[in-house]
Amino acid sequence: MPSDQLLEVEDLTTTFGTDDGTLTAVDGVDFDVDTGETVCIVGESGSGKTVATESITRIIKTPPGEIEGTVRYKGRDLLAMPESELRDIRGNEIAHIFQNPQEAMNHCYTVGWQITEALQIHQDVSDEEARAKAVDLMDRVGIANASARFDDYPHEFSGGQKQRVMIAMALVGDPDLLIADEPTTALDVTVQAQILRLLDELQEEFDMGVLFVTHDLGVVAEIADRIVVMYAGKVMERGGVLDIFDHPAHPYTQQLLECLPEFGGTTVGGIPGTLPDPHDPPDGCRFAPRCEYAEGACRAGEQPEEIEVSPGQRVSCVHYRPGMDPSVVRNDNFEPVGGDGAADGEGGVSRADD
Amino acid sequence: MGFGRYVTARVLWAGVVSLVITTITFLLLSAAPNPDVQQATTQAALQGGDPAAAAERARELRGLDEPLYVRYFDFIQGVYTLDWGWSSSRSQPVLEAVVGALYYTAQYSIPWTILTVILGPLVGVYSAANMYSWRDHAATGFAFFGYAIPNFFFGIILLLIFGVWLEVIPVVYNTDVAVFSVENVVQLAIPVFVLVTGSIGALMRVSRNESAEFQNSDFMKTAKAKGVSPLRAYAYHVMRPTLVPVSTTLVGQLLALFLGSSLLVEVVFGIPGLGRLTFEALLSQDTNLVLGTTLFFTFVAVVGNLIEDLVFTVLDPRISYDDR
Amino acid sequence: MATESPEQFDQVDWNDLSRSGRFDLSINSIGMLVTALPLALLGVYDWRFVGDRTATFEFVGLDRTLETVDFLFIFTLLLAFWYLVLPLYQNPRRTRYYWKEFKRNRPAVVSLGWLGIVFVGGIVGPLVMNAPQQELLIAYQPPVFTSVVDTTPATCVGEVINGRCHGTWQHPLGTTNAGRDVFTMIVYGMTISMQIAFITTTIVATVGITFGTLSAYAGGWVDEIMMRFTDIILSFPTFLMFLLILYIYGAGLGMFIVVFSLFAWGGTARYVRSKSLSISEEEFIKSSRISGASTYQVIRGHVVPNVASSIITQLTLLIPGFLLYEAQLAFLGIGDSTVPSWGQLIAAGRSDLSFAPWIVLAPGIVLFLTILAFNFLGDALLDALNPEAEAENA
Amino acid sequence: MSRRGMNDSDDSPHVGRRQWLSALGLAGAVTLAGCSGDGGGGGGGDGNSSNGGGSSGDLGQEEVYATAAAASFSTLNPIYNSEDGAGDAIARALDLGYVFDENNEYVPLLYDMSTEDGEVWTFDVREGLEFSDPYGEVTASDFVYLIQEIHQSSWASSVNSTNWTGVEVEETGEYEFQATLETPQLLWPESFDPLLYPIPQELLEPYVEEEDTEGLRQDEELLELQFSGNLGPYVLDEWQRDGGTRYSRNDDYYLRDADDLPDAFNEAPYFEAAEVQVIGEQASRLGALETGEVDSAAIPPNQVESYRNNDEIYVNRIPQPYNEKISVNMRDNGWTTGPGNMFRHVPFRQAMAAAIDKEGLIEGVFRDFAQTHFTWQPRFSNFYPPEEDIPQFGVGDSYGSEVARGLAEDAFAESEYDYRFDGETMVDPDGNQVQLSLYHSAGQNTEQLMADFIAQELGDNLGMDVTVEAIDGTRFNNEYWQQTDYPTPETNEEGEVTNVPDELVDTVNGEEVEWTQPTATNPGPRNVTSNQEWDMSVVFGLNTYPRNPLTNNVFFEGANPLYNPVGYYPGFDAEQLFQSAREATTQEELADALIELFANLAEEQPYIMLAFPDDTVGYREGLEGPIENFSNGWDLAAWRYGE
Repeated sequence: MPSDQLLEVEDLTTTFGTDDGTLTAVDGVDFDVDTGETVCIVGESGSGKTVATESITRIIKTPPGEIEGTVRYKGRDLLAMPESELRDIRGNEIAHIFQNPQEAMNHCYTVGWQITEALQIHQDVSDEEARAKAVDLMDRVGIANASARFDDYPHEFSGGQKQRVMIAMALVGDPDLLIADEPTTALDVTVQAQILRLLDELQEEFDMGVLFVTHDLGVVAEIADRIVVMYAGKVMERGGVLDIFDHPAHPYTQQLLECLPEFGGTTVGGIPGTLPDPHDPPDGCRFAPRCEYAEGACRAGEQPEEIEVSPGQRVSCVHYRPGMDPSVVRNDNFEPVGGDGAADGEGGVSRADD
Repeated sequence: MGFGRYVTARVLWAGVVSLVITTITFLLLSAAPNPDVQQATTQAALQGGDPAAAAERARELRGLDEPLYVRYFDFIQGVYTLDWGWSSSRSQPVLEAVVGALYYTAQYSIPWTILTVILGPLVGVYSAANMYSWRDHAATGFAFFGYAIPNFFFGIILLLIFGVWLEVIPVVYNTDVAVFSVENVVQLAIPVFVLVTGSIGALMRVSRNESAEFQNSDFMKTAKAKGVSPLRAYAYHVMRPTLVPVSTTLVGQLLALFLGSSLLVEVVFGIPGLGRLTFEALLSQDTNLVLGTTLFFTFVAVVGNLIEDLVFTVLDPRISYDDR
Repeated sequence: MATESPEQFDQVDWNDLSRSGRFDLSINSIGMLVTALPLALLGVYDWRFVGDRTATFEFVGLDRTLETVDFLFIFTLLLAFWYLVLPLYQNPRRTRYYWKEFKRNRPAVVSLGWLGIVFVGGIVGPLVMNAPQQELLIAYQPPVFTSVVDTTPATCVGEVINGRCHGTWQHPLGTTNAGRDVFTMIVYGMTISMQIAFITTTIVATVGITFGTLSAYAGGWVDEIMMRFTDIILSFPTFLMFLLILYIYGAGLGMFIVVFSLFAWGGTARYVRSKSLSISEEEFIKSSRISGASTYQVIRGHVVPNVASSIITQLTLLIPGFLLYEAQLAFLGIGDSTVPSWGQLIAAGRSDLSFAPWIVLAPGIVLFLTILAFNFLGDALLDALNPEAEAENA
Repeated sequence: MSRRGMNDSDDSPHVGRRQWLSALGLAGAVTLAGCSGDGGGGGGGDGNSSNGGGSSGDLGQEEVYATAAAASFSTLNPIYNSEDGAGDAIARALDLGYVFDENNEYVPLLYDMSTEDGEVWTFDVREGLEFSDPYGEVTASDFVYLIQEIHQSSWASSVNSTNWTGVEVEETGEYEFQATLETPQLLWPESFDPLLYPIPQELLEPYVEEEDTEGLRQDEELLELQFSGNLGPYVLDEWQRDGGTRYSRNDDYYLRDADDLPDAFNEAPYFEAAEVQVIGEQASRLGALETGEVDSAAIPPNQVESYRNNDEIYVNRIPQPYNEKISVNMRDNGWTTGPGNMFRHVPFRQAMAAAIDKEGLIEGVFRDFAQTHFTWQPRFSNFYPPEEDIPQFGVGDSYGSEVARGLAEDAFAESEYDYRFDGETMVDPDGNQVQLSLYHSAGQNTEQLMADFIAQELGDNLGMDVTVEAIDGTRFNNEYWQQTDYPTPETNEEGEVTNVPDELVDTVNGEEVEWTQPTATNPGPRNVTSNQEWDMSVVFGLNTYPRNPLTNNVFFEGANPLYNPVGYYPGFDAEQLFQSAREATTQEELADALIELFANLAEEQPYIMLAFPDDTVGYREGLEGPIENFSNGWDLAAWRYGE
């Protein structure tokens, strides 16, 4: 991979020491994010997405967590960096937005205090400047009467407003990379859309790279440039958003898409089965126990190597190995619904977006 | 309701509570026979006088012949005008006795309170930050030890060891030494230590458990993601919310100890403070002094609870004044 | 981890009760009634027909007098058996689950063991051991394995070697200034401690739960008044007031228990009220109301089980306070001297501390350990019965 | 009235000899807590601990004479003090009229007393006694004023008031006054009745005019002894309510110039300063003694042995007239176990006395530091009856189950109720075991030990079931021991009794006796009772007044003396014996009457008499002055450290 990427993650492995042994949450994951680009990490809850993103700036508590691999941000390895140096990057160059705005703010301080905190830690600004900038940002993220609300406490804001505040808090340091971890999950649908739109606008405005974590493919469809599909700590598939929505290669991705009502939603109950025990992952493909196409080869060895199935789209599935018949997987059960809602899909390559 | 109105309401309510408790005390005591009258009667009988008349005179002298409600109003008026009467067991005005005793009580209570307030949450948060390390276990062990060992028992054991066997602290509390002198520090060290161990345990536990919750909270993650240093994170993001539940425990703990165990500690160490004053007033049936000290402790309890409420409200912005 | 909600545990047995309605009683209630009835009869018999100082069981030849406190104690033991122990037996699966959770906390297991010893010692001890007798000639015997200058004991039971009197197994923890065996007195003190623990707990729980739920369900100004009353109770300087009562009217152990527990339920009531308020908002209560359940049944079936676990924890942590107060009063020399409590023993040995420290140390350490055990137990129950707290600590 | 103990709670004052009747009068206030703790009511620091190694200012170890008191003082007002401890504190700064030396000889301090016939007593006030400015010299008029306007007034309720009832006082010269008694008393000084503090007349006048009791009680000059002039060895500098008192040497002390006293007084006092430290905990007092913080303290008997081995401390054993006894309630609210109060039968009381092993008690509880108590006098008294004249219950042949049961059987025979022994057990007419309660003061270890011992002995030897109960002394006094709400006889304007209600009349030994002067401690015949019923008590010990045993008339002169809470009706003619003692004109006659009295009391056991505990006091090695005698401390001002 070229080293001029904004963020490059290579072979990221995060484990936790627990009473019941070592738990591997993220197991050798690679991905990268470029400036101005939105990369989505998709997967079920518990698939290691959040841990992966939080490992980037080492927000994960270590111990019990242990992070290995390489995370290069603008060419510098974050994982090898001393904590103090990393602190200058956190909140300043790389900002985070978390899933639950309710809990992510300290209830004891005013939102203004919390927004300016990052600024005052990283930059030598006076109280007035900080306040002015924060009020500007609050205004920008859509909080009415921002200068008055600067001194309000989090509990005086609604959920959507809190997330806006969180965004303001993230942006206050003019970050180059924004890591948004399910920022809309806890919000209701209309607010979700507003927040997504806001993020979209802001990305352009601030020219940031955005790493977006979600389990909601609907959201992905709206904002993603590229997608990384994770399952049980491993990457199953990656590629451009169009490629993956048009022709998902991995059975897991297919099943995820099937859950979307826009795609016909046949498996309403979700994917049958549960995630494997992270203490003791199965041999072979992590998804094999739940995969309807699994065969002997799927259940042996390591997770299959990634295989390029189309330009930029790579999949980790034995069925795409040379000599295997990918059509077993790429069967016609999958019938993505087109933008107009018509179900034609021979070969299933219609566009969901654009 | 604004903060001002809330405070006013709380203060008024505190006044009501103190009045109720004062009234109960008054009723309890007025139901008991008055030792002064009994004494006068006996005296008169021995002198060959008329005991009934003597009793009548004694009652008159003390205003006991008046109807209960008149006495009650006089009493309440006395309470609030600080006219608390004459202590017959000490031959001095009650207020003077209380203030005098307070002087000694304050000498150990102030360092004790300060140490508890500072050390309790600090050690608790530290313990939580190093959860399950040997430091945490040591702190937890200490907390449980201090919490469980009866203060008076601990006191006499320490007095035995350091006073009698090792002779490093004086066995007899010396009231003559200056407040800020090495001697005073030496003689107060053990009582303060005993009280601190007693009060700090609960605080440490609460601080530890509460801050454990907060240090794993999402907002701590937010803070970390903002690039906040661990020290600052603990100081601002963990300590502050921890102080909310801790403040409740703190006032409760200090009050409970102040109203209960400090009496024992004063008895054990011979400190002529409020606890011993009360106890001796009870022993010698010095009605006025009993009332006076009870009033004082009631006042402390009520004010303590008031402070607890107010501090709680101030510390936790989520509490709205209307709810309480 | 806590995949089974502990609340279910409580719910099941309480639901059994509430479902069965008021007249169709569960086996627990029947058992309670059947056992409490003879006790009540015996109480009435003792009160009405037996002379003040005649032993209650004289009619069967037993020379043992039951005091009011004893009756209360037995009653609370019955309560505990039918509503705490029996349900555990009736639901072995849940019990096993609880035990598994609980077992993880080692100090708590040790604590439970210690409290078990105190409990059994308190119940059985006085039945199998003679009350300690004053024997002035063997005063101040040192504990076994220790020795004192032989001028300390009046006469030495053990060996005198080099002018030092050595302890013997006859008096493993030595004897008091009255020549009473310290070990026996500690065993007798266990009864008192257990009586205090059980009776106060029952009173606090009963008053607190009743008051809290009533307040929550009455609402409005009744609620307001009740909660203000609770405020007063909470700021009441109980220890001081008890001293006052003691001095004016005199008081024994029974009075102690009553006064202290009647001023200790404030916290419980507040907690129950807030919990009931939040529960009453929950759907299942609404639905059970719609389906015609009475307020009583709602409280009985939903509120009580939901607060039960927290209350058990709270009560466990209250008990050491009571034990401590008793000891403090005894230490001040104004406790109930007719009961052989640990505090009384500490008080008795106080002035001899410098030359016969075991008289104070032995009961003091036992008291300390018991308070410690209750604290550990409370802490463990907090974890075991509250999955959230458990999750936090994991 | 004293109960001495070896634990720290015996801090309460016991009454010194000086003020015997005040003690009586205030039995409430004094015996209340019922104990005394310290050692002795002698004239000084005896019972308390004395401290040569004090800590006053820059003064050296041996320049401060300090004693430790077990309890703080209620008042230092000499008119109202009834506590022994405070009496000691006052005595540092203010001498009383006279003392008795180690030979029981009268030693005049402020005044000498003389009489021809025991009826008219002449007081010669020493010249050169000075109050502080502005009160001038102490003259006879000061004493006469004090007696007439304070002690004999109806309003002041001074503690000494009873001492002067019926005494006519007249000023006969500047330094001389006379007192005329109603009945002659040869041993009047020995009764301590005529003991006075010097108080300036001018100080008292405003209060007398206003009849202002409270004002007098609270007067600061009295409370702080500001008028003491040259009247005491030290001058009171400060009274810290909890810490005690502090004095500095009085260079003008009048006894330095007295030529009728031992030479030792010429330089007295020998210390630059004095202190009375209040140290509540006994363990702390002993600790202070051990660590040298103080160097004298009362030592509990069970520790005397260990202190005897200490080179820096010597232990004195001082016999005392304060007794340990069981009070048995012969009133209607006593003997709660059944009908027919057995305590009223002499043989039954004898049985109880015989059932208790006095020597065992003394050995076990008092570690041999006590004397057996058979009659109402200690053995060192001049009026102690010959041994062969009195029964000695509870020792030798007169101790044991058999003797006790025999006596009890006699009592059962006297009783109209069918009490009997059922095997080992004493049972009531219904066949239930006799069950009684025995009260002792809460927190008093010695008393508790004694009570347990008694309960055990009565159980073993008489088959009674005795429950030992602790009670607060004050509460016991108010609710059990005394009755302040009693019937009173009608009086006319002159105060003469015109009609005695029936409740106050009872037949005693076939004669009708009227309680014309009921008191709280003898509120009437046996049907007049205290509020709470009780059987037996060891809460209060009493003084036996060995110097002037006539004083014991308050206990035993008939059925209606001042102090008879237990409702004892003498079975012999006690009034006559007291009368002949009073009328005695020679020591022989006096002794004869008293010895007969005490022989009778030994027989009757009005209280079940047990023991006279000794005071055991540890002093710092080198202190000269302490003696092993009841008079210990009379010359306290002359105590000093030898070279």
